[in-house]
Amino acid sequence: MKTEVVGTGSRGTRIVGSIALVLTALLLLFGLVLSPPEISQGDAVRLFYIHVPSAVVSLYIAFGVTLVGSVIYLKNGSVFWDLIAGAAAEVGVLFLGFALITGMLWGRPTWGTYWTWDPRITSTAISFVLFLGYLAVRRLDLDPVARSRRAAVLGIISFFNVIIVRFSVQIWRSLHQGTTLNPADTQMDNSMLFSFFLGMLAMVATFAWLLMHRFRLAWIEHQLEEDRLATAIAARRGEASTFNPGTI
Amino acid sequence: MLTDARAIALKDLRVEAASRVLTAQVLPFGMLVLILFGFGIPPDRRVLAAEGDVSRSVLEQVAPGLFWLAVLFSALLAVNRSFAVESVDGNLDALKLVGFDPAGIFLGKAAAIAVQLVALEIVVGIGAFLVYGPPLGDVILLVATVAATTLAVAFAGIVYGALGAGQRLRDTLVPLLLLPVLAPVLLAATRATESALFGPSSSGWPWVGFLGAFSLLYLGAGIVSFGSLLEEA
Amino acid sequence: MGWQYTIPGYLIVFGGLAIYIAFTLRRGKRLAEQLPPERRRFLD
Amino acid sequence: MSTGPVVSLRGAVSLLGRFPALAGADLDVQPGEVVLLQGPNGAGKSTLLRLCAGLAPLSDGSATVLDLDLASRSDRRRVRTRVGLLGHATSLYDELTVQANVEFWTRGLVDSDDLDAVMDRLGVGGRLRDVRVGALSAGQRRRTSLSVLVARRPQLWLLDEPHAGLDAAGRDLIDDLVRQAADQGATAIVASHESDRVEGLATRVVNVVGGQVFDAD
Repeated sequence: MKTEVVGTGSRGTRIVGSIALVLTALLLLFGLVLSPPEISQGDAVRLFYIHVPSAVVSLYIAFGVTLVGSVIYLKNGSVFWDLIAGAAAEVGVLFLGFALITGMLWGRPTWGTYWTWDPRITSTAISFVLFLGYLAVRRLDLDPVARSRRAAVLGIISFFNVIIVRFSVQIWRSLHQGTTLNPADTQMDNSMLFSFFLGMLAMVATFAWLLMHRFRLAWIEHQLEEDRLATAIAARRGEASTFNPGTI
Repeated sequence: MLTDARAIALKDLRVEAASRVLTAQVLPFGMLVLILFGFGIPPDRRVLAAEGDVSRSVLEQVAPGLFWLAVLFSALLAVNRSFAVESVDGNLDALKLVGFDPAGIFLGKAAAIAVQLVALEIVVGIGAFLVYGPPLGDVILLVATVAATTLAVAFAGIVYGALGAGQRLRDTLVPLLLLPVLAPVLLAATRATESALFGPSSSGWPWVGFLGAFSLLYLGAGIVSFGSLLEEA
Repeated sequence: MGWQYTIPGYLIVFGGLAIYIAFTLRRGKRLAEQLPPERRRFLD
Repeated sequence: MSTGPVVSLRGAVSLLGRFPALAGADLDVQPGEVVLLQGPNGAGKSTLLRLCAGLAPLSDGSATVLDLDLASRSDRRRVRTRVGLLGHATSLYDELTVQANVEFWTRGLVDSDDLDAVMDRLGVGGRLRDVRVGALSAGQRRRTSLSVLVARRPQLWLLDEPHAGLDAAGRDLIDDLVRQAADQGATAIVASHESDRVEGLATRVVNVVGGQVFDAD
């Protein structure tokens, strides 16, 4: 098959990318134009169509991929899965950032404040920092194998930390009665549900597309690092040719 | 494994006893944090307690949270110290060379940290009672909370301390990694302590259970992963 | 009601995505040029 | 016991961070040999010793030590307990006494009479036992560290500049210890700038340059 390769793109990414683009256009059309405002939240409900999907994609899909990649890497040392885990975490952190911002923007008109101690928002914020830490460990200046192994251990623990944080905050807030408007109570008609559904699909497709590109970027970086290493080894070996035993 | 753990724990405690970093630096730090909270939160302002008919000073009401925050920050210092001791003179390598079981190293270091934390909690706790003046309700619940939280902080702290071991960035990396992990612990410990002080006890015990489960989880994680973490340190 | 929060929200998300995409693609392109074509093969 | 080489490196690469400290080293060491590593600073001698101790990573190539494969995690762990490495660091706790340090590092695996004899021989017995390591001189620290190594009776001695920081008596002592260990069937690799001194001791001299090993002529 003839596949023109430019940068990190390929036929595969272009197909996924086109799907993501079409879905996103549809989301904008339905989410911002064709669906009506909600009775109590007004037009702020439209934030929902991107807020919930980006949180779900990040917490469950992206960090789930990081978990799986880390486990496989620890099992068989495959660079592929190590890079997948790292790429998914980075895109996941980006999406989680979006979820945080849209959540706060949604809270202002609905709850009257940017920040409430809502279990979802609170645990999302902490998970965000958890995975920032994971990304920091991936950038440590260690020998590559050591770094990847540490990152893999951390990737696995971090996934469970997200669950623990979520769980603890959930019980905490459920003890306090009257946590204002529950997002699940939102009154949605069919066009709103459809917009929400579109938001899910668009975010999943965008995530898949970004994951492919981000992984390939990491793969190229890995290849270049190997080249650099080969050069460094050659240079190191070259030191021997200028060596004169008399100078010790 | 347990023999190794014992040797490591005793060694760590003897090093601490000799260097007095805990008593000379970490404890005063914890007390200082307690006092400083009084500067940040107006000590004279009073609030109506959740029970309704009592009013307390704000500081008294939030004393459990402040106490655990002070302990948490001090624990960061202790964790850092636990691994600094091993990095000064290449001792981390030597621990591997003489064949200590990684799980034993984990347990020993965690035990040593736990002992230091208990000492810290007793002193800072007495300080908190004196400075913030909350009532003492259910002592058994309070002791159980302290015990479960200590284990949770010790196990998680040592796992994350090892992640940063031998790194130039350790001092900043470990707090960044550890604090969000310990956020649920802080939450649970604070709620349980609130129940122990102001009542009712029944709402505190589930949080103690949560802390216990958290400790067990990190105990398992540490035993399983410590080999990998130390291996290429 | 609520547009003043909805619009910035959408702008931040899709603007942020665009910036991240642009950054990733450009970096990918630049680095890929340093690799011979036969080693640019991925697992698809 | 196998009679194969104690150390066998083939194209061994070892990375320090991203730097190839060893860049394709080949080396065979037979049982009972005392090999002297010569070479300029930064040539990779220390990394070579750390690789043989199972501490520095084997990033490429192959390496076996005492018939154990350094590429395997479990084998590497076994190698570590069978070799004795005296590196630049002395790996002692300043806050603990000499006696407490030596006991901790020998893990109660050494008979206490043996241990006493070794410590006396290395000059850290007697009243020095109860002195905190932080109060020792550099030479005394090294002697303490060395007594741990000697007491553990390693099959392979890896000594990195063992004479540094020692007085004349200490240097002679090191030579005696290595000679005695070799007589008892142990093998030793010694990195040293004091080639005159070690050449008398060594059965073979190799040059380490640019992360590789060359036979000295």
